[in-house]
Amino acid sequence: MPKHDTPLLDELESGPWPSFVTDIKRQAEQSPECWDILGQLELSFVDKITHWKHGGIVGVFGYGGGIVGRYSDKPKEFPGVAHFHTVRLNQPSSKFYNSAKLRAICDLWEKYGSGMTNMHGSTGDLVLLGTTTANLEPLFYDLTHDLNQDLGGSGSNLRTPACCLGTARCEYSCYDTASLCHHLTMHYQDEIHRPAFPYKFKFKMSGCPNDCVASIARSDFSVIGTWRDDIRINQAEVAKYISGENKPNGGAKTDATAFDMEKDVLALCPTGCMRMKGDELQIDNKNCTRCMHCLNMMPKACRPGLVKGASILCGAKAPILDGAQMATLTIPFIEINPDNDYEEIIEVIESIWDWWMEVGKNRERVGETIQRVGLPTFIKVLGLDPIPQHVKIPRENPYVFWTSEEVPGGFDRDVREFRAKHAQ
Amino acid sequence: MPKHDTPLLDELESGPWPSFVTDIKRQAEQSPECWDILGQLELSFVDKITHWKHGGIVGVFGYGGGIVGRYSDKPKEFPGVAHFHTVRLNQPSSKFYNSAKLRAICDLWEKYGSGMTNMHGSTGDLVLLGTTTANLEPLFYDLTHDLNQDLGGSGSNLRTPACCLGTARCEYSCYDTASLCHHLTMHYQDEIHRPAFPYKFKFKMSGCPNDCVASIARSDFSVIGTWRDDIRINQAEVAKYISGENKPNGGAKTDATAFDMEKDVLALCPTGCMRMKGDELQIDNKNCTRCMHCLNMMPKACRPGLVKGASILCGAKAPILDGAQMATLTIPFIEINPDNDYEEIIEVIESIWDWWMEVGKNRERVGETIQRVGLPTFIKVLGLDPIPQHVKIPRENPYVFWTSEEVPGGFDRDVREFRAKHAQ
Amino acid sequence: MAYNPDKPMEDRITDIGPPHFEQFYPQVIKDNKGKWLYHEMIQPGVMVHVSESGAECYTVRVGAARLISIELIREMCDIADAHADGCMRFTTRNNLEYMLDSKDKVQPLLDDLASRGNKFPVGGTGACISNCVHTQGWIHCHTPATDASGVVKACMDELFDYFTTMTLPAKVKLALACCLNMCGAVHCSDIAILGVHRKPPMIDHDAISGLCELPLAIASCPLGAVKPAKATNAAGEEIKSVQVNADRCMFCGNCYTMCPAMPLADPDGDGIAILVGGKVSNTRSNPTFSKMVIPFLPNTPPRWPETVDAIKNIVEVYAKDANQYERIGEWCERIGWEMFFEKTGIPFTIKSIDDYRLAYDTWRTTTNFKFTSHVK
Amino acid sequence: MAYNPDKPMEDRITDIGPPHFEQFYPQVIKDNKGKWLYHEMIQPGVMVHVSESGAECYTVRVGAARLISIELIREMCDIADAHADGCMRFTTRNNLEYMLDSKDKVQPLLDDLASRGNKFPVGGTGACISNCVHTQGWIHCHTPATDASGVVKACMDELFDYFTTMTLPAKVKLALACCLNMCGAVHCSDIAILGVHRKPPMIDHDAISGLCELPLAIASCPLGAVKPAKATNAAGEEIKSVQVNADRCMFCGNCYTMCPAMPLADPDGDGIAILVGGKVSNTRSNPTFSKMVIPFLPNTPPRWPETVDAIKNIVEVYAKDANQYERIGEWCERIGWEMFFEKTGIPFTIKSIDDYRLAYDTWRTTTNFKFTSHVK
Ligand code: SRM
Ligand code: SRM
Ligand code: SRM
Ligand code: SRM
Ligand code: SF4
Ligand code: SF4
Ligand code: SF4
Ligand code: SF4
Ligand code: SF4
Ligand code: SF4
Ligand code: SF4
Ligand code: SF4
Repeated sequence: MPKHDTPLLDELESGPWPSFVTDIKRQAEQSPECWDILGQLELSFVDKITHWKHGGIVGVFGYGGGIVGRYSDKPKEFPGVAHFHTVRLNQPSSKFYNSAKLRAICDLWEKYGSGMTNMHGSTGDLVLLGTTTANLEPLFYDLTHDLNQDLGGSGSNLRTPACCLGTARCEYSCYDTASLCHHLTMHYQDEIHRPAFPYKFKFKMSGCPNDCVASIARSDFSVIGTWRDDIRINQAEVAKYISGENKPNGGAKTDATAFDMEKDVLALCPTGCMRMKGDELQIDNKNCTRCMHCLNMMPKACRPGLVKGASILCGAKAPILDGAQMATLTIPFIEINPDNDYEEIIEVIESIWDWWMEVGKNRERVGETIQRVGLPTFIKVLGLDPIPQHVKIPRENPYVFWTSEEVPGGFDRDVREFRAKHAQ
Repeated sequence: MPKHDTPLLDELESGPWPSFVTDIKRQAEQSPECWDILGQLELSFVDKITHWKHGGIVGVFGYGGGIVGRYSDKPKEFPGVAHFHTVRLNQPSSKFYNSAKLRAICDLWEKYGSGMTNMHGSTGDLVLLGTTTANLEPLFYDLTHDLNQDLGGSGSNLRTPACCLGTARCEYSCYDTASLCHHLTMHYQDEIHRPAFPYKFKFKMSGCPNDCVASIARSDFSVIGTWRDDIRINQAEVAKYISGENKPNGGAKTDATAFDMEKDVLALCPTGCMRMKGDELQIDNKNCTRCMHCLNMMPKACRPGLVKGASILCGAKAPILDGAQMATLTIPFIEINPDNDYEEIIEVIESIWDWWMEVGKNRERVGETIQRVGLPTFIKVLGLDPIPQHVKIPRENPYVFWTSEEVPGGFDRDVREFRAKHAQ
Repeated sequence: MAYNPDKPMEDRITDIGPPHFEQFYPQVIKDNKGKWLYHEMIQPGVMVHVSESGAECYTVRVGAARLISIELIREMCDIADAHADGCMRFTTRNNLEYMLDSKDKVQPLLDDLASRGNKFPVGGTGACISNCVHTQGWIHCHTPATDASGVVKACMDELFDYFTTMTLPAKVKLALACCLNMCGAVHCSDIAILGVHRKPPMIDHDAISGLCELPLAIASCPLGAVKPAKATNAAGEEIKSVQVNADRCMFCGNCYTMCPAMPLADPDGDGIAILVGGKVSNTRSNPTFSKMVIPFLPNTPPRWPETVDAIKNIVEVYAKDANQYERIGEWCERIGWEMFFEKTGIPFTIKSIDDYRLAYDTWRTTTNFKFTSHVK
Repeated sequence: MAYNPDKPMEDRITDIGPPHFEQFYPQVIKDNKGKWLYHEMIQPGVMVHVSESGAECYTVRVGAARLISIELIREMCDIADAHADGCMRFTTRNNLEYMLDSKDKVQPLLDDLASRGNKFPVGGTGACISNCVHTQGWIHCHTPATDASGVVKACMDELFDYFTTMTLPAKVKLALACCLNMCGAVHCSDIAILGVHRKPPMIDHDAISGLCELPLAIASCPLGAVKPAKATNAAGEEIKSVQVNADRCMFCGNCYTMCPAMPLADPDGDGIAILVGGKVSNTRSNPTFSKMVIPFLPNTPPRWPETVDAIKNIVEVYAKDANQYERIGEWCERIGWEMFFEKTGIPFTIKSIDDYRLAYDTWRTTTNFKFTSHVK
């Protein structure tokens, strides 16, 4: 039976959307500390303020991440959450599970924690919400021995990589995001568990420019699938879209008006590189930016090309401190090659890290470092050729840096020689 | 006969474009110092560098502007240009002249100067190029007494205002640019002649958004004509454009392909607010941004509305120092009213000046000041309501300033009270 | 064999990483990975992917609160065992997905889910409002300016019909972050709910000495509002501390992140800002950040009516006015932001005018604007 | 009565401003001001404006060097007297315009102009390259990095046919500024020719003491490259002076503007940068700045062949590739800047990547790009 009155929270038990309050109450029958979760949360609802103390550093031996320490600022009133640390379990790529695995995790968490979770955290981890410092080592022991899995990242280290479904269940995917994600996660276990960076660093992989894992907005290193040859068009299916036999946009809009090739596709193609010649759909592929719109509108008729790979974009982050940054296109096209263990990708990652660990300031995301030193420097650091694809537009200001070597005669001049020719 | 050999310059006497070299030589027959202009310029062509010293402060008594001092760094070789000051004559609005006036100016300049001019300077002045310090006062005397006209601006003052043709010879003009330009020039003679500003300040007036005097790019205070009711459409003329009887774009393109209403007009309307209903041209005026395209394409068929006025934009400037700035829309619509001596405009100008003269740093253009203090502050200073028209987009960062008054309870809080509720 | 506190290092296992994903693939996924030809939505929340092999994978998407109990997860497992060979996955928006290898299995699963009250709503596909990405809020974090789960529950209850239907012009991505750290990465959402502080940090001179490295606290402020200062603590000792220039503070909370003795949360100061028009996909238009259209709404638990109404209004106006397949941001760009404010009736405030870095790029430097009621 | 040096203030007249424009209006302008209905180009350089009253004003536009002699002005006056009731005007691009009240007067004027050699080319209207706005250069200024009149003459000779015809996709506005001060306001031109320095200033320790206020010189540098320093002058005295950190200098010349003892002009260092795609009009698209596509071309008097060729190439590719009524900048935006470099064959260099303030906004933050030869 409830330990605290929660009139405000109780109001969140009604309504069609699943109620976390009802759920916590249900869990409380098993894990009494949940009553204190509700109690403290109710207090926050009354006070309109959090009742958690500023995080404390806790963890498991030898790891610098994976646990987020948390203590109540009302431990007496809510002893069940006096300690309420978070445990981040590194999720399987694309978050596939089976019931056996999830049940094992549930049992583990029933034994050592509050029984409450986040499925999943924003970075991608399976988040176990609320345990004590004393429970951390035993939990970790069972986790690694019995469930044989591991913690995810937190702190100034490589954060748990995440990816979209990719080829597993998506026709658009230009590479196997899950395999790359898993490989990098395994390859960089040390970087995930032991902070050695100026600040956090995040990998995210999407199989195509739809970017279903939002990598371009929130990863320091974003790998987005693309192709460099021609979109594969199935003209027979094109005809079926026109005839109305095929549902536009994969039927994603039940009230869509009858498919109108001109209005719904051609006019919305950002480059205007599509046209109908009679009833043949033609795409001027060299002017296509692979924005996905036509593929999205006509999944049966348009497919990515066959020469597949990915674009690498760097430096996305949230606003703290200089304002949010979108990831910047760094390598327009790179092969994704499992056969050589993704050598090309690894190479890029490590040249970025080597440089960033050297020049990055404390708590400076790589995107901020790039902003500070300038994109040209970053491009040089990576040994890339500067190309127009790196920018939306060429510079508008005339403030170009030149080196002494670049200028005939160099920088050193004798002002007196100059004065000899030019009276002051 | 030539005083110096000018083999390099001589090469610029050929070719279809009028040759300033030939012209200077012609003038030299009358004004021998012109030989030294050629001589020194030839030397610059050889040396690939200017031979003018850093400007010196010269002027006429009581004025802080209108003259730009200039001295040769090779006075012995080129005594004729040892002094070579510029005199800026304030041009008549829209640069209309008659032969009597120009001849008088020519005579004046034959008497006191090199005989070379710039018709006109980039700001708009009639520029007399090259005279001596000794000549300045006599020239000014004759200028004011005999030609009864005056100098223009230079230095940290109001610069010579300039305008497009306006209603004088343009069907698009939404107000009489020349009259406003002349009025402000007369009204602010003191500000033009006596530097009292942190830096230069420029007025430019265009009669419509085509902005033929490039005011939005290069004036601190830009007045651009516009209208707020509906575009006047002459359907009969529309039909003639469609039939090909009327030349598209006023015949500005001799090889234009046959007029295509859809392609040449509707599709290029940035707001997509135009459509043909049968053979009637319809404009959804509330979605029109008055970009001028349809008027430009069909001058006979589309005219500005009848409720005319202007937009005021502030702060344009060249790149030095923080990069170029385009003028920012400050007052979307203001009446242009000669009957009350443009009271509304004057009021805006002076509230800008009062503020800028107080907070502007030395050599800080008003646009730079606005950047430094922020657009919101500038809007408040002018007592304007902030409106979405002031921005392209609302802020993307979450960094909002609030004042203690705006927040219930204000900023002052007792941390110990806080701690009583929240254990450290 | 279990953990032995006396021998913590005994046969310790580390760096083994996550379980390999493949073992969790449903058979139909294993067999057809990389062979998918196309997909189609059968009904809201149900879609089929068809493989070159002709095989079909029916996905049923179920909304979840994200903050869920192991009891609920166990129930999810029961359902998986009963209908989906024990397999399931979670989406990047925290929805649950069951994948079935034949159409016949769909209806029984739907019936089962429906039979379990409001725990397993089916939807979140296509032109809908899918699950609201969110963060911790008062349930676990130390810096929130609002709650997460509570606000999200209130919003999703009100927007529920948009979750279970596919009739919006396009996808609408909702996200909440309870402070400016933006863990929800809300900065590129169609509609972002952002917890914001509005009072400068207090300085706890009694605690600061042990707790904070003053130089870090001072350096943490992007606007240099934190300065060194002497102060007297409860014990009456004069100590090295800091002071905050309130006029320069824009309440980002970074100083508190670095220094626990500088709390800024406040019942009246804190609340919610609404940002709109962001997108992540490269589809048609480039990814864009969300723009702040409502700088502040109060924290009004348990159901945050002001926030819910504001969002509902935006969604409804968008649904009525936008072209089909047009995201909210694309709609705003097309009609112009002045029209967004006009049509939604949201009052435009000076707080929506950028005055941070790069601000100049957001000013309107053209005569091209529309006459709305804002222009007097 | 003339100026009396002994009594400089005697009946001094000041602040009378410019002559009133109206007195110079041709009659047809006086009569029809504000009544104009429409205009039409009759032929390149000749247009008619038609008034509500039915009156017509025929304008003949004549190219001019801008740097012109009073002898030439007098000749312009003769022509005005002979054909245009003595009236004329100058355009904002420094062309001369005669306005006639009847069509019959056009041909005689054209014949007269043609009879005077290459002094009075008719053109500069419509879809053409009109006169090149420019500045002083070596003819009068102290800070130029290139000449003005010479470069312009070389370019206009080569582009002359575009001045006398109207067959470009749209107007192409050419401008030259001989240094970064950009007096020509070239920063929003379709094609901008910009004089650029590439060597840091020298410090003339022999002259600096009298000449410069050191604090102003130091403050003048936007990048803080100018620092106080001690130095020894020719007289062997140790003086307060400045030094320049060459690595931080981007050659803007602002320090020289403030301090004559810091010259930076240099025969090999100076030259020309080409910027393209700017526009001022609000027509269709918003006003935009020009973008730097060629960071440097050498000063090669008297005819600057590298510069002339570069411009001609851009114009020709644009003329072939752009849609009609599309300005250069609109064309670049539509095809994408990578395509601009591809089609023009201009090598893309790292100098075209912004690394000044607000630079981030110019980076490509999307996967939307075109595969050109640049992508290996
Ligand atoms: C748990 C989680 C939110 C959630 O409910 O899902 C989270 C929670 C916290 N984040 Fe976060 N972040 C979480 C994903 C993110 C994301 C989204 C992402 O990773 O895709 C972002 C935005 C993307 C990015 O990295 O820029 C994010 C941007 C931040 C920031 C700002 C970093 C920046 O450079 O802008 C901070 C501040 C900091 O690092 O001190 C932060 C800090 C924090 C801290 C540690 C609070 C703090 O100030 O130290 C939070 C601990 C809360 C708690 O007590 O549980 N968190 N954080 C997410 C991690 C779960 C997981 O591992 O899956
Ligand atoms: C004569 C003229 C160029 C021309 O050949 O037409 C000119 C010439 C000079 N300008 Fe200018 N500017 C001239 C129009 C402009 C314009 C265009 C305009 O006014 O529309 C601009 C760009 C618009 C603007 O104001 O931003 C312009 C932006 C500058 C700047 C940069 C100012 C800035 O805030 O960015 C400087 C540097 C300075 O003020 O120290 C400058 C400085 C100069 C100086 C005084 C050189 C100096 O460093 O002190 C030049 C004297 C040259 C000489 O010896 O004759 N000049 N100057 C133009 C004035 C003639 C006239 O009165 O009609
Ligand atoms: C399951 C999931 C990937 C995953 O690994 O979990 C997924 C799956 C699909 N996405 Fe997505 N997207 C998923 C998150 C996203 C995200 C990220 C996010 O929501 O935070 C984005 C970027 C959001 C943005 O742009 O702001 C995203 C942008 C898209 C788009 C681009 C839509 C647009 O027009 O901008 C498409 C194409 C479309 O819908 O036409 C797409 C299309 C699809 C397709 C149709 C791909 C396919 O052929 O299977 C999948 C079903 C679509 C649907 O549910 O309507 N997916 N999709 C994610 C489901 C989240 C959820 O539970 O609601
Ligand atoms: C005479 C002049 C105004 C003056 O007071 O001197 C003028 C006169 C006209 N302009 Fe202009 N413009 C004049 C400089 C400008 C400028 C400023 C400049 O060139 O530095 C601009 C802005 C430049 C820019 O956008 O970068 C300018 C942008 C326009 C436009 C917009 C073109 C566009 O599509 O962007 C139009 C409309 C059109 O041409 O269709 C226009 C239209 C016109 C019309 C047709 C207006 C009319 O109905 O009479 C006039 C004849 C056009 C022609 O010559 O082709 N005028 N026009 C200027 C002639 C300069 C010259 O000698 O070449
Ligand atoms: S990002 Fe592309 S590949 Fe990945 S799930 Fe989304 S649509 Fe499929
Ligand atoms: S992918 Fe995008 S750019 Fe390419 S053809 Fe399709 S719609 Fe056009
Ligand atoms: S700006 Fe407008 S009104 Fe002025 S001349 Fe140009 S087109 Fe005519
Ligand atoms: S003026 Fe511009 S926006 Fe308005 S209708 Fe004409 S083309 Fe469209
Ligand atoms: S957004 Fe802020 S308050 Fe919410 S979880 Fe992240 S850090 Fe904590
Ligand atoms: S909240 Fe942010 S702006 Fe305010 S003092 Fe702290 S760090 Fe500075
Ligand atoms: S652009 Fe520079 S060099 Fe040319 S006139 Fe202006 S200030 Fe002098
Ligand atoms: S030229 Fe410009 S950047 Fe270089 S030192 Fe002088 S002021 Fe600084």
